[in-house]
Amino acid sequence: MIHEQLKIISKQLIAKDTVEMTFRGRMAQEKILPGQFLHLLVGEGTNHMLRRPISIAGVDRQASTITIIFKLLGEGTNTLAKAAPGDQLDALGPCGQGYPVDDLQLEKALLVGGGIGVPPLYYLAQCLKRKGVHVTMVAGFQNKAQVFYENQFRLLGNYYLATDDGSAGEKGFVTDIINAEKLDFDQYFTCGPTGMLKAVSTQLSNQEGFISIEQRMGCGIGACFACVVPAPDSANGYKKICKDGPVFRAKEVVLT
Amino acid sequence: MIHEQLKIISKQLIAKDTVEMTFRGRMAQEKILPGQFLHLLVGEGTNHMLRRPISIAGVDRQASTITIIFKLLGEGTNTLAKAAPGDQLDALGPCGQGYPVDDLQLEKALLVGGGIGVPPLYYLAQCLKRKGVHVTMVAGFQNKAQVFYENQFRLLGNYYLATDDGSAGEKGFVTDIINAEKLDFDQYFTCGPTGMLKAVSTQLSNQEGFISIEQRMGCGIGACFACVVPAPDSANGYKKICKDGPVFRAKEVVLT
Amino acid sequence: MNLAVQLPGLTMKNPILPASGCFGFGKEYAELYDLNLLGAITIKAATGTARYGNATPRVAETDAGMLNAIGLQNPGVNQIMEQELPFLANYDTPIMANVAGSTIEEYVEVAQKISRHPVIKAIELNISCPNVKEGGVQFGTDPALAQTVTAAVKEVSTVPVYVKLSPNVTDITAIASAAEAGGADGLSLINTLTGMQINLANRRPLLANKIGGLSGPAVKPVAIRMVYQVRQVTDLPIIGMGGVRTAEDVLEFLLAGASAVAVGTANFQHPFVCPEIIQQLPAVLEKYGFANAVEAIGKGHEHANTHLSRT
Amino acid sequence: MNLAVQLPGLTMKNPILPASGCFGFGKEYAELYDLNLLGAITIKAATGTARYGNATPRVAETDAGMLNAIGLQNPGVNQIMEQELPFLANYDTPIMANVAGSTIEEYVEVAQKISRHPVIKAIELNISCPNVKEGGVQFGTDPALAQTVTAAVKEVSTVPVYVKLSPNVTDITAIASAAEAGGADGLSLINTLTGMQINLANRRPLLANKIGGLSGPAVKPVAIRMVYQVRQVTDLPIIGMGGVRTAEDVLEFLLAGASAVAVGTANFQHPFVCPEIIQQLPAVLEKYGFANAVEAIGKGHEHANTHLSRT
Ligand SMILES: Cc1cc2nc3c(=O)[nH]c(=O)nc-3n(C[C@H](O)[C@H](O)[C@H](O)COP(=O)(O)OP(=O)(O)OC[C@H]3O[C@@H](n4cnc5c(N)ncnc54)[C@H](O)[C@@H]3O)c2cc1C
Ligand SMILES: Cc1cc2nc3c(=O)[nH]c(=O)nc-3n(C[C@H](O)[C@H](O)[C@H](O)COP(=O)(O)OP(=O)(O)OC[C@H]3O[C@@H](n4cnc5c(N)ncnc54)[C@H](O)[C@@H]3O)c2cc1C
Ligand SMILES: Cc1cc2nc3c(=O)[nH]c(=O)nc-3n(C[C@H](O)[C@H](O)[C@H](O)COP(=O)(O)O)c2cc1C
Ligand SMILES: Cc1cc2nc3c(=O)[nH]c(=O)nc-3n(C[C@H](O)[C@H](O)[C@H](O)COP(=O)(O)O)c2cc1C
Ligand code: FES
Ligand code: FES
Repeated sequence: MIHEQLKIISKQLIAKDTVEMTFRGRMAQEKILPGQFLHLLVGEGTNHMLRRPISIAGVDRQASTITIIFKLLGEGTNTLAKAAPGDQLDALGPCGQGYPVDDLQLEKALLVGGGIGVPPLYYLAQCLKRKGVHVTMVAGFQNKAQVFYENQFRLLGNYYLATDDGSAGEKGFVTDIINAEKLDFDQYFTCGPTGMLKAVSTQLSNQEGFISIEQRMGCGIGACFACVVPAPDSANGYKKICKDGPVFRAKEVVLT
Repeated sequence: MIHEQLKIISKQLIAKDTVEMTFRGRMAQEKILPGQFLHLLVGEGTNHMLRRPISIAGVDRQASTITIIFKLLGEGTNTLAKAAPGDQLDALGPCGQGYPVDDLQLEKALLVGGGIGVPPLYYLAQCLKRKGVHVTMVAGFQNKAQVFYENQFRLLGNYYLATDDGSAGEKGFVTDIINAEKLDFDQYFTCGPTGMLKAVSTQLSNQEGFISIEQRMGCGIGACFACVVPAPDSANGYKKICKDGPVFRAKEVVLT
Repeated sequence: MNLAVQLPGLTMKNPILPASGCFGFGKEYAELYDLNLLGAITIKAATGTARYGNATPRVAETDAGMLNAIGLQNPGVNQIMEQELPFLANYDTPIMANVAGSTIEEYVEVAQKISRHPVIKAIELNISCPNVKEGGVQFGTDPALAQTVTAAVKEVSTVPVYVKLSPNVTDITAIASAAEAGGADGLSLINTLTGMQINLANRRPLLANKIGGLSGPAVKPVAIRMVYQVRQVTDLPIIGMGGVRTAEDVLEFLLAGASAVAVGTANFQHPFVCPEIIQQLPAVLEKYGFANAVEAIGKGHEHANTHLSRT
Repeated sequence: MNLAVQLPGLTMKNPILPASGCFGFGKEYAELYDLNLLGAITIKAATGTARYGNATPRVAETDAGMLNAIGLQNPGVNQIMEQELPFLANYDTPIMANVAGSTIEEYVEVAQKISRHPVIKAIELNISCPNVKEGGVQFGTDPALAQTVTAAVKEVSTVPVYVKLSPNVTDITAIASAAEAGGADGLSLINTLTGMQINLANRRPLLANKIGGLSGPAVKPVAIRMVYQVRQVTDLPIIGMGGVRTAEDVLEFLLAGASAVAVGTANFQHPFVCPEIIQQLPAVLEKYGFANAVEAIGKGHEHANTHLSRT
């Protein structure tokens, strides 16, 4: 993990309230696993005492760029979105533990993402594909206006889309698609709202899988104990999401 | 007094840490007396809960512009200075009571300004000159680097300059110049740090004069009682600087 | 959307009122907008005789807040009644008089007089001003005294009495309960937290009074906590305040248990903040699922256990 | 410039130390910079046995501050001594152990054990954690209890004891004096102010624990006021904290009477804030006319009357 002023080189709205931002910086030369995140300083002065964690959605080592995708939710993300190409953002990263792509032994991967849980899975899909793994992506969004990266995912493997209101893809949840399509895979990888993570990991409880969890963070580096999650089989009984996660083996932690 | 988003049309550094900023807005069409001030919102969000009072240093009704000059002192003025032409500043103004130019009966005026007390006197000098009054300006600054508007004042009348270190004009204080030059005038008008106001009004205690006072302000409109100054002969025993001032007859208030 | 709320003495078109000391006696803001837009108005503290208040500087800016040490400057109750209140009779917005004093007798005198003025619809008993040596803060930190002064004022007041609580106490609920025992018709909280800023250049406290009262968004979490805690120990209506500057902040106070919400410091940053909040409140209430203002009051407690950590 | 300050047990190269709970046991920040740069380090609270702490969410952002309700999560004193302290032995920076408990016995047990570890140079007795039902906050709000627990810990500790005071009290000087009477070697203030944030969307307090501790720049004026007041009633050295994020803030605390200054929340905003402050401190001290750090301590009192308004 390093601390760097990342220079914004592009910014665009890719779906309703959804911003894709690309930075240039030497951080792109670090070893970065999908699922790892940036911990971003917001604004100036004392308005925002806490950084914002945003997953890394893409890395281009050659161009030395890192891409993130974030949803405009509150004051922090709205302030981030005001920064323009040429501006610098103060970032800590890559933070936490990502999906252990190098160590994985598998042929077919199922990726299940909901909303702002989709971005890290795009970088994961790229890494898996590079490894020769066959990727199936199931993406869930609230509605059509929220959908992003459909084409990008389709280039990497199978792609299924669900929206809550049926305005794009199937009407329903990602779990409905997994059910209906009887998807075949060795391991699954999921990221999204806690409700979805619970549903997916329950549905797939017989399979090996990884989940990525969100929690409100203080330090983002493991020092403040803000972001713990119960991990009954671990030495201490808990894991820190910012440092030991956000990616965990599905059975390692207890979603609350 | 009105509330307006004033559009910045120019900004320049005119001396060390001293910014001249010109706005366009309909406020310029209001009746504005020299000595009145703008109460300016600083920054966004909750970083600055208090506005900053800055004197009006010039008005051009035809061009519909208002000019201010301010010194970079702390966070507020530094944030103000970051705004660029095209940006808008949230202003209340014109606030308070200025020098009663219209009602004055005089032929020769002595203006005595120190540091950031100089700007309102420039607008005053213009108004007086327009009225046919002969203007003598005595300006005091810390040192040469701080001096501004020397040429502008010279175009309006006599001009004397003092600096604390003698790096421009005479070495010493404005009171030394008043002493040495035996300046002849009907009324005096002074604005600057409290120490200077005290020295000048003591030195000229036999003459009629007006002073303009600074004080830390809350509301800037007379509602919060933050900015009172004792005025023993008044009905309540005090005046509010933001509303009854900042300009007072020299003998009306007690400088503390 | 119906924003009206009804509190003892105060029939309010909407739950928004300026906080005492931040709005003078209304005249200055009346030049900016129509005071009839407001739900109510709290006027500056009145004492028995005129007070000059503290030396200047009296205010300082802090991160997301400010300090003030005005020191209860006011022209005294008689002059307020003669010179300031007649102007407010031009509006149909209910006026709440903030009453301060150094002794029980002074509180009683002021309350007795001012409550009889026809524009005054309620009294806010200020037992919490931190900025004067004898300004009543001891009444706000000692439950027994709080009860005594409340009872004494209740006895003479012809209008409902809201007791304004100081946050500078170990247990806010004890003072709230004492005020209730004294017969308060409502509670008003919070007044300012005591704080200080030191001027690095001259090495002394920046305020002439040294200590001042901290207000503004910085204190909002403390205010929300206290309104929430007080809501759990009494059914008295609460006027909540501390750091409000948006319609969202107002909703947060309503959820915490306030029936009306006062706006202080934010008036200085944005002089039109009260009418702007009133304008935005319907959309915010609707966004979060409320059909009117009354519905939101106390709704932050429905998921709560009754047991709270003692703090 | 000489930044060194000398406090009981703590020989500090400079007056800056991270505040307890904001720096873990040092390991994470050690990956970012050399801990030898720091004047001292306060480690996370230790209790008798491991505690899991509160449910999540445990933090929330507020204007110029944050709320936390970690709830004293820690692996227990034995494991801290075995697993965490050896790493800190690699540095020549003095370590202060923050000691918490639910009972006097627990405080005594933890202090007795941890004070005997060679890296521990002082104890910070945490009688002020607002975030646990039985976390010792009653010891921090009742002067008699404060004195008792201080005396009990002093009896067993082999290193100097700093008592960490809660700001959630009516009279901070009473608790400070009680700690002094109990034999404290120094005082540490302030801990967090209790506060709450309500989540508008789900209508419940955002923190799982409902109430949390407010920290960050928002509380600095309260902290400065308390350090200043406590400085006037005792000669014990004070470790000041609350909202520090710049070298100017550090000077403000020194002027108020602190001999060393702790930095908490600001570490989250700027992980390098401590070494950056240390780097900037000489220029700031010089700008305001000081030749070293010690000279500035308490200098905000020289112009002050001795009489302060009671608050
Ligand atoms: C490991 C991790 C990876 C993430 N990756 C992404 C991503 O790739 N794209 C994306 O859009 N969002 C992502 N999020 C969520 C993102 O951090 C929040 O949406 C964002 O912090 C909201 O900030 P705000 O100021 O706009 O909202 P506000 O609600 O105003 O924020 C207030 C506070 O709550 C915190 N907060 C609010 N929502 C969340 C949340 N869901 N998770 C953690 N903290 C929260 C904020 O950080 C801030 O401290 C991620 C979260 C985590 C923990
Ligand atoms: C009526 C009036 C007219 C003024 N006209 C001018 C002018 O034309 N040009 C100019 O450069 N300055 C002028 N000032 C002073 C100017 O307001 C301050 O320099 C400015 O507010 C400093 O803000 P800051 O945030 O940079 O400094 P900081 O010291 O960080 O400000 C902190 C707080 O103190 C207040 N403050 C600090 N110094 C002063 C001061 N001298 N007077 C009032 N409040 C102060 C600020 O408004 C703010 O609330 C005037 C002041 C008054 C009262
Ligand atoms: C300048 C100023 C003057 C105040 N004067 C009074 C007063 O006279 N009586 C009173 O009860 N409260 C007074 N207060 C406290 C406010 O009414 C309010 O309780 C407090 O400021 C918190 O609200 P806020 O954060 O919205 O300002 C004053 C506050 C300020 C900032
Ligand atoms: C996340 C967090 C955890 C904390 N944990 C502790 C703790 O374990 N023990 C303690 O005495 N204080 C604890 N504190 C309080 C800090 O040490 C400090 O007193 C307070 O935060 C004020 O300083 P600041 O404004 O610089 O953060 C904690 C504060 C925060 C923000
Ligand atoms: S955010 Fe601080 S430990 Fe995870
Ligand atoms: S600043 Fe409020 S009365 Fe003058």
